[in-house]
Amino acid sequence: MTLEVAIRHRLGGFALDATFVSPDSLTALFGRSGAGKTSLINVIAGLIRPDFGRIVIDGQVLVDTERGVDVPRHRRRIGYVFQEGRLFPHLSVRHNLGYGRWFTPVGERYASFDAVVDLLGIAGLLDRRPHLLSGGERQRVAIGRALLASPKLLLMDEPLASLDEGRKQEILPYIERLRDELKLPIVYVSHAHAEVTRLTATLVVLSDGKVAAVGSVGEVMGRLDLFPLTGRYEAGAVLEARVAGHDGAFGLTILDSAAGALRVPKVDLPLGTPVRVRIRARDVMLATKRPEGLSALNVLGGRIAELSRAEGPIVEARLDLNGQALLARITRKSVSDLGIGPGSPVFAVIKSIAFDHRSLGLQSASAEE
Amino acid sequence: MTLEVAIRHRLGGFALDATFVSPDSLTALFGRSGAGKTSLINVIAGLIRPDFGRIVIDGQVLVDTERGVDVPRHRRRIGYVFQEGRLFPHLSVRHNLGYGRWFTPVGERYASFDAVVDLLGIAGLLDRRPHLLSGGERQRVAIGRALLASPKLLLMDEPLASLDEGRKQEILPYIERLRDELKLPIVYVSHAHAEVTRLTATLVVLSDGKVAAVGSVGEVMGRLDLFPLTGRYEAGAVLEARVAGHDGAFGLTILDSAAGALRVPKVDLPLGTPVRVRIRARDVMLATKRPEGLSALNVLGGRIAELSRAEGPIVEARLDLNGQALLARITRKSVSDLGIGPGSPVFAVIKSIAFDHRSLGLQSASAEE
Amino acid sequence: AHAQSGDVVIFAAASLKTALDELNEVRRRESGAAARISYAASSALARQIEAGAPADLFISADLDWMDHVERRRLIRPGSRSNLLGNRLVLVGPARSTATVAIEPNFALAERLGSGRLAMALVDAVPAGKYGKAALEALGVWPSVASRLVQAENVRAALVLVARGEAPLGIVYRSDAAAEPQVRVVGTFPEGSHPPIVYPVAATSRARDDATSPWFAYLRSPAARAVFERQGFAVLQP
Amino acid sequence: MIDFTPDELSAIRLSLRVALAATIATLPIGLAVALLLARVEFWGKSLLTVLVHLPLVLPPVVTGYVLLLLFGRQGPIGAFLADHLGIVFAFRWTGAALACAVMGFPLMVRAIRLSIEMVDRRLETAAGTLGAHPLWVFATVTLPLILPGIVAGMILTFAKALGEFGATITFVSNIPGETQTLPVAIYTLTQIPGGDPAALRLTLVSVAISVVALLASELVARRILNRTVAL
Amino acid sequence: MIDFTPDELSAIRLSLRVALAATIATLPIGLAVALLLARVEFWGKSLLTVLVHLPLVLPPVVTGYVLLLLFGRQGPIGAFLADHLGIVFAFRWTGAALACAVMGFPLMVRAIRLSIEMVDRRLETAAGTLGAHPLWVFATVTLPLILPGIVAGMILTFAKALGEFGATITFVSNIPGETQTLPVAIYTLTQIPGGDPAALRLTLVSVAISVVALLASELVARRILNRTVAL
Ligand SMILES: Nc1ncnc2c1ncn2[C@@H]1O[C@H](COP(=O)(O)OP(=O)(O)OP(=O)(O)O)[C@@H](O)[C@H]1O
Ligand SMILES: Nc1ncnc2c1ncn2[C@@H]1O[C@H](COP(=O)(O)OP(=O)(O)OP(=O)(O)O)[C@@H](O)[C@H]1O
Ligand SMILES: [Mg+2]
Ligand SMILES: [Mg+2]
Repeated sequence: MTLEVAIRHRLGGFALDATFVSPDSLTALFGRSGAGKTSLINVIAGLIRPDFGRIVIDGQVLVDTERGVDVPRHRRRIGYVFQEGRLFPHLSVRHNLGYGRWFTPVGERYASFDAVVDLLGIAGLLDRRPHLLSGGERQRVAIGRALLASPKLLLMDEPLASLDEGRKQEILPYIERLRDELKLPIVYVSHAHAEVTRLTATLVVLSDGKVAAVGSVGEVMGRLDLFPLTGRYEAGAVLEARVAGHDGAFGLTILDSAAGALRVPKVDLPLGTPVRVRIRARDVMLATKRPEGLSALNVLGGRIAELSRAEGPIVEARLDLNGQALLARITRKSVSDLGIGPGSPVFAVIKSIAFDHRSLGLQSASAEE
Repeated sequence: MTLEVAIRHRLGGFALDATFVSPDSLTALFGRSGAGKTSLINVIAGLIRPDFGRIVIDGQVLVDTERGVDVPRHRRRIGYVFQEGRLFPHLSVRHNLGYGRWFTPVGERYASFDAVVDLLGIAGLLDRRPHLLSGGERQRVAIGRALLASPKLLLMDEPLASLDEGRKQEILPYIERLRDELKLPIVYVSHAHAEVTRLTATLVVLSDGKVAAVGSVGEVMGRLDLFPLTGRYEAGAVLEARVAGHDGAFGLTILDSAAGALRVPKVDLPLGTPVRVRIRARDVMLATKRPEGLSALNVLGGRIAELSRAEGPIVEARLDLNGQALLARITRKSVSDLGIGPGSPVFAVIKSIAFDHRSLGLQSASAEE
Repeated sequence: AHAQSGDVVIFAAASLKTALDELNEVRRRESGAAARISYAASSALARQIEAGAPADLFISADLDWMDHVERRRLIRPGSRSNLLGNRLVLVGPARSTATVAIEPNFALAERLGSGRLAMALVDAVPAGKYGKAALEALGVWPSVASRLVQAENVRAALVLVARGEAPLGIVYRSDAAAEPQVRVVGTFPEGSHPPIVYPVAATSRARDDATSPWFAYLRSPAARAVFERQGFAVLQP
Repeated sequence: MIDFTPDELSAIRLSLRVALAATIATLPIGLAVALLLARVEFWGKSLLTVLVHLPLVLPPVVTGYVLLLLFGRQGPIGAFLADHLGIVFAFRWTGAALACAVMGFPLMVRAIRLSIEMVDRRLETAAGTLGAHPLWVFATVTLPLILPGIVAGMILTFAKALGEFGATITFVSNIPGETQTLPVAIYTLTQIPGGDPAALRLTLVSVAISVVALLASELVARRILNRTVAL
Repeated sequence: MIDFTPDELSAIRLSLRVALAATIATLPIGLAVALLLARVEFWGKSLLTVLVHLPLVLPPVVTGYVLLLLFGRQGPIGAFLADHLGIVFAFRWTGAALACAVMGFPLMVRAIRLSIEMVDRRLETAAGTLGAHPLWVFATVTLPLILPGIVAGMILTFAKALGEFGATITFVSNIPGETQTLPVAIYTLTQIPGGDPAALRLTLVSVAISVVALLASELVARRILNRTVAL
């Protein structure tokens, strides 16, 4: 499951020049408005033929300008959720949803109409024309239309942008399932840290048409130099862990990591399953001695590896917990009050509550790799 | 500064039946996809004439079906940021932006072209046609167009939905300034808790065309019964406080509240300015004794008023801190480990870092009320 | 169904419609062998014959177009003859009572006043050509040449007079006779213009047995009566 | 009920047949040419544009004459079609239909082209990504979206065919039952003294037919447009 | 360079003037009627639709005859206009322009109406919210968006006017220098044996004019459409 992109293309005054390899099934494109995310997706979809370069998905060459390969878009078997919907105005919602089905060989239809309609909560809209839908309804139908084409490649351009939290939490697991169970290559554009964090294996940060960074969410989001592009708010680190046990009484799951044991709200995975846990810097407190009588369940010992030099009230601390990196964001006053600096032994204090569904990037063992 | 809405309207199978009064300059509409937010805004804008009812803004009657009042939309002086952009395809960005200006009396033009263009970062796009813009660029131009009409009423339907964090953080303060300095009535639709929390004075929750709740963000978001509509993740409480001092050395501001002193990242407000501080339940830890050697700067003493009865691993605790309510979200295991229950004296531990720009609903004294 | 063999097709100038329709109807009743008659401008018909039209008989409104097809050997040699003659008249509105003596240098321009003289196209349509020749011969052409309205055909010229748009018009006697809203105020001397002749001929593709009954019929006394009632003169072959 | 003479009846029937045939026959070609002009850049595009508009620019008599020269029995195309395909236009109702089709062609092409140019092409690319071959995209997206233009083009061509006589009479003459359509019959009636009442009768018939056609087309158009009304 | 006779030159000049006048005069009325038909529901709408299409449905001779009856010196409208406003159509080039305008009217209205119906009305409401009075909305949003339709309507009317002769000659006859437009001159020539070469000359002139007009309109249309190309 790899996506290889190496293209150059000019659009008026804008130059797209992107080269990266994403080894994972899901690749998230991140970047500020106008960075070139949609343009890049359009190239993958075959809407733009790049001036130069190649795109290979899982060994299948979609475009190779040198060898003159250019698979026509209707043969790429993509499900493209456009940034602006693009529902067919002359078709009912039902027929919009069913459009891609016509062109999918019966044996390759993995998406079930009823299941998708149910998932998206659009059963009541099937006989309406798109122009009578609300913004979010339209977006859901657009997602459904792309899914029901049973694509071999899913391109999603801010698919959840105008949906409420509830809807997002219903749809995200489905996308995860496509990724994990069907190993569907997915390219996902989003501005929402929470979504990217949750979904992504590989994050590609675009800036002004160029690739500013490629890597796992943890790596990229944790890079202090990328804050202008990724945003400081959601910075954090990723811990590799394994399911070590379940605490049925309190509904908790215990994870084992190099840094120590973590208690998180229960996840339904068999013992031994590897998981990635993203811990936001803002959710980590530091203590100079092991705190007592505190509701935070997770206390991990280690030392400070690095403190960011900051002018403002806030400082990022990179911790070394038994070789595992963790980011903590604290005030400069706390650094001074606690008298800590690089090398100081500290305890990282993390509430279990911080590990909600948003930060647990769960992956079944088979998807892991 | 009040917005009075009392309307009934049918749209096909959908019935909008909304009655509420918002005493604040900014009213946020919140609700799941298809709840009727856009429809309601359309009624306010004069795009839909309601079957029955009235809409009054600041004493000015826009619609009153009983008295036959229906101010034509071009005389309502609104700036409507549509959910779907609606830029004029035949005009350059510059002329799109300038469109509303033509119709604004010179003396009433408060929005400066250069300032708005700068704010939105669209200076490089002025001579392009809308169809050559990226999704986010289009959205920014749409915001600019609405602002540059120097409206007397701003309607924003998910205006920041497809913008990156950076852009949002640039634009939100401007909207706040319009609200505070010009006392511009604003109706703001958003699915993002962060935005709503930050901006709003009055939150109106719509559900299936009806008003499910009206009140301050703190009240409404804290209501456990509204979790299905508002989402549990962002639940929290609002503290009324006053700027008590500034700690220049560490870049902190000290706020005084009934519950005690709070240290938050510096805010540029004069001493004595009343502010609202929203504290998310998930950012509050509980301790049975005052913690020491911990990076969290804010420790407030009080007692547990109520614990939610929950099946899952998570429990919400309502605290009474000197009469001031605060919500804390902790694991059931912590409740058991700490041996606390209703009436137990506890310390609420809050990182200063938790009070970022998102949770400080700052309001200058004059806007307060 | 297209023209079957045995079914005679006549191409005739449009102005003959009333008379020929009547004759055809009589013939259909009597012998059951009605012709199919296509009425159009002589020019169009001549060109169509040139292009192989399934016409058996051609009755042209002037000699020029008959000459045109004859030169191209499209009519059966010896079948051509002059069938009908007509007269040129000056018409005015029905309510006018005056008559005009049409003679050399007669005061046509004065009679028009500020109005115009309605004629068929003087260069293209036979009635117009004859009219122009007559006016030239009578010496009044220069005084009215700039005062003409040239209609597409005689009927249209007649309508202009009938509607009062033009005070006077030059048309065929056969047309004037059937229009109650106009009155003949004068008749042009026969010598003032080339003889008005409607020639008839069989096309070279026509079969003799199909056309000869029609030649005979067109020359029959019954036909003569019909033609004369319409204001035509029947010419001797 | 008005009593029609057999000739009138045959003219009415013929005119309907000719107008329908002209409209239906023009549609696919008009559609193709409109697509070509709206979507494809090619050498000689201006020439094609001019060619398409010629029947409008030329006096109908000239158009009819050109048709006669080309599609007559002796004409190059007419002879070829007659010899090889057995299709004869000369002095047949098919010729009348051809004349009407040619005269209506610019109207058909323009209307369709106009609506093709207003189609949101992003919908077509969307259909493409969903696996639809360009031909399918055309059939399932473009075609439905340009229906208003197609309806307009058809009604214009039909109306034109109901009124066309200059090219018709010049090309295929005025043979009752074969090429004498309503307008040709009307024209002939205006050529004879006393023909006006009969001409008026037929004119009213013509108008009545067009009323029916127009109302039907309006109904269709309304149904199509219903789907795009928005605030 | 071809040498034209004075008569030919005057026919060319006249035809240009008539076609331009017809096109320009039809535009505002055509626009208004198209708007009415596309946007307003009113009693008698079907009647208006039929009326608009009549010049297409009726043989041109009939249209010309009706014009003569109405706008002739003796006609009710013609007499009124002549007496009260001093506007005379009968036997004037203005009458030729009127005939061409009437004949081109259905084409103009259809083209504009088609594009009005395809306008995204949400853009108009957006302009309304920004303070634009409906008339301004029309001028600044609707009008620019329907420009392709207007251009198409104008070019169709212009082309039609270049070719129209049936209604023209019936209404205002054929007065050299006054009402003898190119098609009338061409028609006249086709009626004379041996007139073909001269007719061909004038036909080519007609075609040349239309080529220039078409190319110009294509340029304009291309500029307009450029702004809506998207992926
Ligand atoms: N004309 C109509 N006929 C039938 N249903 C309609 C019509 N217009 C709107 N609706 C329905 O009314 C509901 C409210 O629509 P509205 O656009 O106000 O939702 P919304 O709250 O803005 O949602 P979103 O967040 O998805 O934009 C939707 O379910 C929509 O399908
Ligand atoms: N044809 C064009 N001519 C000029 N500039 C163009 C053209 N097409 C795109 N651009 C510019 O290229 C840049 C990238 O556009 P793109 O749509 O890929 O951005 P994006 O990353 O998807 O942004 P957003 O998050 O706002 O949707 C934008 O600045 C856009 O204005
Ligand atoms: Mg984009
Ligand atoms: Mg909405």
